[in-house]
Amino acid sequence: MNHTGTSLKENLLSYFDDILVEISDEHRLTISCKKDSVITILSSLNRNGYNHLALISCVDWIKDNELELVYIISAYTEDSEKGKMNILVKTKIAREKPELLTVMSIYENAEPYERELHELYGINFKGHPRLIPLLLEREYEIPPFRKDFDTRKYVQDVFDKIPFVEDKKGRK
Amino acid sequence: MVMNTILEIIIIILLAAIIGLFFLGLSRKIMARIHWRYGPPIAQPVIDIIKLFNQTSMSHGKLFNFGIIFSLSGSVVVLLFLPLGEMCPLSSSGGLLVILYCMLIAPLGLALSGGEAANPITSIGISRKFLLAFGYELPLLLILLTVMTHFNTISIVDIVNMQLQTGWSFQHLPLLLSGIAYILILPAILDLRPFELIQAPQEISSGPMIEYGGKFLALATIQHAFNVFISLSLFTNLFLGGAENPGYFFLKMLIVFIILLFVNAVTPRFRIEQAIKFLWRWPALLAFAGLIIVSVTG
Amino acid sequence: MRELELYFGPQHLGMVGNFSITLNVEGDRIVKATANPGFLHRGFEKLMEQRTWIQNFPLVCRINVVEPDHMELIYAMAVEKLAGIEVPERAQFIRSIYLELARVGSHLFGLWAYANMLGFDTVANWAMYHRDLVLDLFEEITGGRVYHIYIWPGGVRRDFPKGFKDKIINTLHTIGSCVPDYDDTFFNNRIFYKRSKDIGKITHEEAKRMGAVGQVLRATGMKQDIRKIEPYAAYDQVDWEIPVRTGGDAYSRIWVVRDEMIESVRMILKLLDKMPEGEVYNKIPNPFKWNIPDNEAYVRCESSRGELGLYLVSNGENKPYRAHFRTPSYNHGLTILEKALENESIADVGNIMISLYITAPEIDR
Amino acid sequence: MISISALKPFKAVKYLFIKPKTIRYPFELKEPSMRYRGFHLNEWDKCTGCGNCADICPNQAIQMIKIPELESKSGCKNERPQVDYGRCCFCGLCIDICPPGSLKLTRDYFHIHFDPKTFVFIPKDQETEPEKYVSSEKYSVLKASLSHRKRDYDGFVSDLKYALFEPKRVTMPIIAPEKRKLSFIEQVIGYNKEEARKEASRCLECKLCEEACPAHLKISDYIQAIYEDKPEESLKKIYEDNPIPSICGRVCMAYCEDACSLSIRGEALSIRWLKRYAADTIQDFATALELNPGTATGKRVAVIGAGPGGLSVAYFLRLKGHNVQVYDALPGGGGTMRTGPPVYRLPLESIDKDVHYIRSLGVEFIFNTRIGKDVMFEDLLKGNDAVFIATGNTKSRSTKVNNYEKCELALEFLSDNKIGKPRKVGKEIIVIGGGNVALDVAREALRLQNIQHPGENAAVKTVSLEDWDEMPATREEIREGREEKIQFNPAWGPKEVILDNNGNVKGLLCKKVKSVFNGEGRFAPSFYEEKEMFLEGDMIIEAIGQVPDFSFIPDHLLEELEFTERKKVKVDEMGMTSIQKVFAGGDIVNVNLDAVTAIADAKVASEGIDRFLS
Amino acid sequence: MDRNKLGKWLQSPGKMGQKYSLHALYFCTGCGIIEIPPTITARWDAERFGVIPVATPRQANLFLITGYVSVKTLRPIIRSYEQMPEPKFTVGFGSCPINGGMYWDSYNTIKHLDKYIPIDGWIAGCMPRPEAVFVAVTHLWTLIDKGMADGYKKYREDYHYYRENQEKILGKLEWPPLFSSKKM
Repeated sequence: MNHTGTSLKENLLSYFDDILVEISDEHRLTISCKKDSVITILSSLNRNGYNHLALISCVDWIKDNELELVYIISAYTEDSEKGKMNILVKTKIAREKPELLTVMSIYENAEPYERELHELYGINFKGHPRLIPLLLEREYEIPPFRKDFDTRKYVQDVFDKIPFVEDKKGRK
Repeated sequence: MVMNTILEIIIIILLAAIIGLFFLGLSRKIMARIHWRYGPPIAQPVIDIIKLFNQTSMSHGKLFNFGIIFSLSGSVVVLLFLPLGEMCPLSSSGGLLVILYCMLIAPLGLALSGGEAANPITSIGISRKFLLAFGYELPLLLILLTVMTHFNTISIVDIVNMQLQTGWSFQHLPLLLSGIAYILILPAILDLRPFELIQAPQEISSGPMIEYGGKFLALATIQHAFNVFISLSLFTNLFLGGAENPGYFFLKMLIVFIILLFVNAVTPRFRIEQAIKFLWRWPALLAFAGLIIVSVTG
Repeated sequence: MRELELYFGPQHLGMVGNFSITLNVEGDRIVKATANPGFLHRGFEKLMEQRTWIQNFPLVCRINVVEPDHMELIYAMAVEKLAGIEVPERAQFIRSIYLELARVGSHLFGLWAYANMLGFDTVANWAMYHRDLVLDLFEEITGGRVYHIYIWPGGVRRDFPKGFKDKIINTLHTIGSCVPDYDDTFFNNRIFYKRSKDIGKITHEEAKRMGAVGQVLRATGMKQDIRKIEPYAAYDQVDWEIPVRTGGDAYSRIWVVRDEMIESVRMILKLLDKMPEGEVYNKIPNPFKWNIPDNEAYVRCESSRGELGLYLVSNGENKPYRAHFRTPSYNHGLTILEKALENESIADVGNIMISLYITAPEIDR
Repeated sequence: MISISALKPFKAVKYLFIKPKTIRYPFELKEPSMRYRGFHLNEWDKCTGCGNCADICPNQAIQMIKIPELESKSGCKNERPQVDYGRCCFCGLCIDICPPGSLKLTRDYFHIHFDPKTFVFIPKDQETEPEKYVSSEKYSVLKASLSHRKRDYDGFVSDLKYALFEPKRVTMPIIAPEKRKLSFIEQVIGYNKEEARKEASRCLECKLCEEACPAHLKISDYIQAIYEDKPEESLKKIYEDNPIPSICGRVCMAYCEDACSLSIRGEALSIRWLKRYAADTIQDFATALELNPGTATGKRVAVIGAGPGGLSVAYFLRLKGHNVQVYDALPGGGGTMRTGPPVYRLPLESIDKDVHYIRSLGVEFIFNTRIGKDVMFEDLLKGNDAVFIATGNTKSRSTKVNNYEKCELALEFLSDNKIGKPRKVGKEIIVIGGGNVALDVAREALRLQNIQHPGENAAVKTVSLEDWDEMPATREEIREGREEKIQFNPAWGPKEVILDNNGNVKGLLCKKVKSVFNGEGRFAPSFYEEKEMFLEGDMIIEAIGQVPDFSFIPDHLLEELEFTERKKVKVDEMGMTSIQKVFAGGDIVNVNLDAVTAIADAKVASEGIDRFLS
Repeated sequence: MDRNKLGKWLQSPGKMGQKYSLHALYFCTGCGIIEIPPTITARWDAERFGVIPVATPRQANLFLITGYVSVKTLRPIIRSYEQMPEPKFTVGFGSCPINGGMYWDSYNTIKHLDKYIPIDGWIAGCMPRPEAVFVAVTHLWTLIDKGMADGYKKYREDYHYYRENQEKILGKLEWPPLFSSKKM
């Protein structure tokens, strides 16, 4: 196992006690934490030089009734060992009225990601300056990326119901 | 006599339209060749115009219609003051000053009609057009002043005639400077790159033309063709000695135009403030130098 | 002066991709720019959850039409990682060559877009012509002009046809012989220089803060390239350089693109020399019975626009449970663009946007 | 490199004088590449209608459409793919999954039309639709569309090396011929778990096999269960239609494998061996299957013959709650399976395993009891609510050539070797016949030779009317026989058995076969009488076919029994013969003469009996 | 190609003008857009046939819908289509606007474009090659000659049906109806 990863793991574990750190092969470090400690962990990582937020993703674990947020962090560095590290910070929140603090204060480029997740998963990011629609125009009852949104059924109900103009003419 | 003049007027308008459209077609062809392609047939602008006249066109109000007519008639008037070989229907009256004055009508008309369309992009286009006109009018004025001072006349017919005796104006240093200055501002007048700022499809979606369609666009195209003809023939008349016959005259215009196309092919667009900076620096400086030399030696 | 609201796009000749920016302008100056994406949103990641692992292959490449190849690669890499599939050595070389060709094609497309934006039709035409030659090569290998669907887990879909090496070299020489023309006419053109210098300037610090990658980052002086950091395919088998500039403006970015293109061509020639013989494809499991064990993976590669990542989760079924693409244009087009446009002139909107190398489908997905 | 200049750009003007590089399309054509992924083409003769293309299409662009003109037969459905170019993305997944390789992409790609309905079409090939495919001289790009395409214009075609399926089967471990011919050890070792799962993973789930199987087993389901490592699940699926998996897993004729879409360009899925794997891995059927006899109905059914048909009927009826008695003359179950297939193919333990399970369900087996001798048929008829006859073909046929009485008969030979006392065999044995029974006899004789005359020169020769490609035995059997060095003499017919002075067999005189079948495809061999061949041998075994034995049925009832043209017992759709409450199945009814068809008959008959009884 | 036949020009200048001066408006609606630049630039050069891209719908008479149309794009498409002067022709590129294509189950793309605006021709392919675009242009010429490229007439005639469909997807449209409805 690589040195950067293990030392980072020790470092993290010495500061935070309610987190779970795993190092998988090929320089992927997974941190599972409570939703309240996300901000502190991220800012600590940022201070440690992991200053590139690559992605904020979300997984809908519908069976557990939870949404899992995944922050993927790496470093802007020319040091090859450190550059290889990708840190996945994970936290789970309830599916009903999901709320979380924005991380824009730490990573400025989180803005569009959080907007997107707000739109596609219905997560409310507290402190985000503009949670306005990003990609979609129509409004959906269930945010479309949640697992209980059935796109095939939606297509049948909406787009397939619209008649062809010729058919309509023929009918009238 | 009157009949004769009317005939001349008709001929010269037709000729200007044909030559102007030919130049537009030619420009597309030559540009295409430099792009490594074949390009459209030379008559493509004519085809376009035929099509445009067969389209429905959307008017945005009376001023919109009037503007384009106004602009077109402005160009027609200028045409009549320009000698084409021996022909010049209104040779007796006016002269360079009238031309200079009338040349302003065309952009004004477009501005009028564009303003009526009430599209924000049109207004950007028009403001660019005026700024650019502002940019090239100053050197143009200086150039014309130089020419007028040098030949001591404001009649363009006289200038052509004098050149026939003394040789092309290009042979005289002050006029050479003004000629170069004129060439430098010609792309701006003709809306060619690097001064193709008014239409700039990639920047402001055709600018003032954005709301033009159908016959309005056709008229605008014809106006543009007149514009090409006017600017080139003015240059030929002032600096290349005009010509006794239209054929020779046309050849001179062609050469100048092709040179302009080369510039058009190898340059990107300026930004508007860069364009004005350029116009007020080099052409204006040259023209001013020419004017000073003329006034000192003159 | 009156503040005007102006819509740039989606229908716009200077717009590459279906993208829209709302500009608040005062005269010619932009006060505030708001990117408005979503015109190409298809819900890709949702669609991927509905399709089996193999059925996703034709889908993923369509995320970014300008360079579908890196999308193929990253999905294949993620699936290989999750399912533990090995890739033969020759396939790794073929992948690298193919990806570098894709980079050349994509950069030529970018050059077209940039030249076209500046009204530089001549260079735009040339670049597009040369890109077409690259597409011909792709057609020869994969059977498709734009969507190749070539990189599969376990290798590539077909081997190179006979005599293909010479064809690649010929095409690259044809393009290479025109590099002086490009340089003279475009890159060293005085007006072009004036037009792009100090436009859309981003400092190194800003770039890092706003998640810049790829050319945008490299134009600010940082040597960062996933191909070097985490080498995949056969990038660790040959020597190559990361081109870097320090200006941080549109001019530097377009020069980085140019240098990268030339570096890619050099790399292809080196890779062709070293390419081993052998198999190119390890059979993947029967697509109808292909379940991938419960796992997750985050893989990255360097697309021609910067760091491309894929977060892929499997829950042991025959379909991905969640896929999320980290596309380089996302931050470039939403965060950086809005910042870079502030206080610029309207005439430079397209200029800046294209120099940031944004493609809309990548943002919308 | 950077050297900014205002004049250098003018160099570009030189291209004004250089010929443009444009392709003047459509006046100047450009051929797409050899691998281009254009429009579909489907070779109708090769296409099996398996529907894999429709299953793999990510866009549901392909639908399988029933073509009434086509005949649906084993291994070929009468369905063909229909492609919707309003959906297709030309990815070519359908090409790479197509098992017969009939689906191709051509280099055509023009279809421009104002009617979106024309974008849906059924791809055919130039043989089926010659008018739509024109030669390259007549082809015009401007007319090009789905109905004006170029001939011989294949683009992206299937390549086995890169196909999405695995054409090669997992090699079944088999004992080497040199070793196996020395004893009666079971030659096929059987898959272990990994091998079985790997083999099961090759299944494309097209279900052509299920249609080809006479008993319509749910093959793709039980193979899926094996793939998922749930052999119990798999066995349950098998037992829905087939109660003798241990037997069928070894000696089934495997019509399913002939129909398997993988078999067209590769090797068929080993469906039989996978069934065997399922049956063999599970030691205790009763706990795995959790089957119980149905609620008792109080009806009694007698089954004559404990072969595959009899066993199956007994099983199915027992599940429906009837009381079943099975009578058989042999000391154990299995019928022909018990006496026929040699031990190296079907050991007795496997038969007993299946029979034992059926017995555990409550079926009563009465062995060593011959109907007509120990129990009278009429008594059975009186004492039961229904009688099922599945006695099978128990008498061997003979060639009736000169001195035929000196020859041995196949069934007796096999039966004695398997459940009685092994025969003494000669050093040179001639087997007449080209069917599976003949090969069983030959290979068994070879083993006996190796046991009885170890180390000596011994040979087994076969003589068959049919030539190599017509021989009714399975390819596998022939291959294995040849591996064991059995000498084949195809296309020879027996003329006379030659005896030596002591009246012992000296050899067989053969004549060359002209043709086996007549113009109508009926069996009617003709010979070149003058072309003769003499085969030496000290033992001749005739294995040319078997006939049923109805001697147990009293004459007055036998007269009532109707037969078909091919001398089979005629049954109705319920499996009932012309005699009231007498049902029949198995070899006496069908022409296939194999276990799985007997099971199919039994299934029909059991449904029929059940309906008849209620 | 009958561009050089003077007789035809005199006979029906309108039709001939339409045919040989197709000014294309294209939206970057989908993937198909990637083949437009090659089509109009040096390799294939659509300008030989008078096909050039224009920047604004007012100047265009050929509308190229280059691929799938998302709900958000549909609005500007309708807007642009309505702004184009008549006669106008629309060509749909590739599978997606015909029957959904790749995105047949996406919640954000409309599947059948001809439910919302009339289409005069479809090009098969995903996406169509530049060659196919040229052949499509020649087909369009024939259609114009025969007077069959009459989508714009259909739109005029059945405007309220189209408008109804449009409003079902987009909600109330913010611009007034283009034509007053005749037979509602």
